[in-house]
Amino acid sequence: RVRSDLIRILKEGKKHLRDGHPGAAFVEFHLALSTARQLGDSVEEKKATRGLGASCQRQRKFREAINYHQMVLDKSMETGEHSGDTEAYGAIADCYTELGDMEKAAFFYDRYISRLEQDSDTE
Amino acid sequence: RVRSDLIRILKEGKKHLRDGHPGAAFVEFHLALSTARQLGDSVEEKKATRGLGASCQRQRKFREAINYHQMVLDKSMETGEHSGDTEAYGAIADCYTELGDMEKAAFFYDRYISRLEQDSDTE
Amino acid sequence: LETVPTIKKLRQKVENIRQAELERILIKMGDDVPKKQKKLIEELSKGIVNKILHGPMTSLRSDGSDARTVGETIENMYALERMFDLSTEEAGIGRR
Amino acid sequence: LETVPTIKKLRQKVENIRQAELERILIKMGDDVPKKQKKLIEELSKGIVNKILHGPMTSLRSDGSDARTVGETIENMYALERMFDLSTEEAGIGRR
Repeated sequence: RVRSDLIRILKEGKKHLRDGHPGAAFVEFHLALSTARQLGDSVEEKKATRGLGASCQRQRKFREAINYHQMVLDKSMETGEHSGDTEAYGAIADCYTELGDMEKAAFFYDRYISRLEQDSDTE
Repeated sequence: RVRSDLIRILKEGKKHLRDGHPGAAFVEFHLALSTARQLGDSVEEKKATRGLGASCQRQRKFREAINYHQMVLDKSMETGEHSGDTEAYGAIADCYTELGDMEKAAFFYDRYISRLEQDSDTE
Repeated sequence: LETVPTIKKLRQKVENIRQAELERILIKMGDDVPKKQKKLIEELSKGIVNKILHGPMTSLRSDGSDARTVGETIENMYALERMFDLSTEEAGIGRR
Repeated sequence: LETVPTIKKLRQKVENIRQAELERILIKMGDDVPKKQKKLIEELSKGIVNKILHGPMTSLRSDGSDARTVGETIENMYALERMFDLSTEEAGIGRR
């Protein structure tokens, strides 16, 4: 598989999410994740992981979603490239809010807010 | 003069405004206005007029500024093409606020606000 | 902590606006936009939204950490809920 | 009518953010962006900002016209001034 496949699969996943098919989106993002790993592309890997998180959230699988969003943050730590972190913090906080854990939600929202004024959180 | 000149002059004007030279900006926008009229380009004519209004505002010539911003609205009425109207309403209201005429400011802000949700107010 | 759900709803509301506007403009642009540019356009939309949100979001998260009172934070919350119609807002994620 | 100056300041504040972000991204894009695209990118930035502003702006202009009380409008004003630091804000026009 090549990079253009990966881009196409990610696009498919997003389209499914938009159309309200999180289950189908999950399948695409899963394929995108393994493709990105094969290609060694950590930025696209984070996008795929974030897509998995979003797919889980839409299915109200919040614990699973938190795990995926946390994987984005872990990857950023590993690579030192922090694109997507703001959104990951926000999404994790959203999940904790849904789970009724307001303490943890507040903790992650604070991280999210502290990054809002930073210049880039490109997708 | 041709259209590319006009674009260049408008750009100069904006640059002067940004750099805090409203007097120099006024001169450029004035030239742009007559150029746009020669070319019969009403959209660029409105941009030049708006530039004149902004230049006056920065010099705290609010009455003059209102006249220019009103000319933008008049042009829109004449042509039926309403780009720039939202901004013109807002700017007129800003001027009245500066002049202490809160009644008129409120009147124009209401028009401004009612246009905020519309799709396009391209410059 | 009472303000936490409001943060979520405000984030959602503004994200929906951002996505709708972004999509509208990308359609207008057509298919000939290079990927690098699309990325920058998306970055622009996030930059604007995040910088606008910073103030309101901070105003919802200031219990104890500074001089601002809890009462003020709650007032900010009510005001934001009124302004953005957040009480009637569905708490869906990313749906439009 | 007490809220009128706040409308002006909020407009200004958000316009400054919009312009700064727009400029930053156009510089990143370089000179090879066609004029038509630049126009659409500008339209995107205005579209996002205007749609976000609609709620707060409306909440500052509702004296008498609907059930919302004057008191609520004033509370909205104070909240917005806190959130966006509008009282300390210079009332300059388009300056950064």
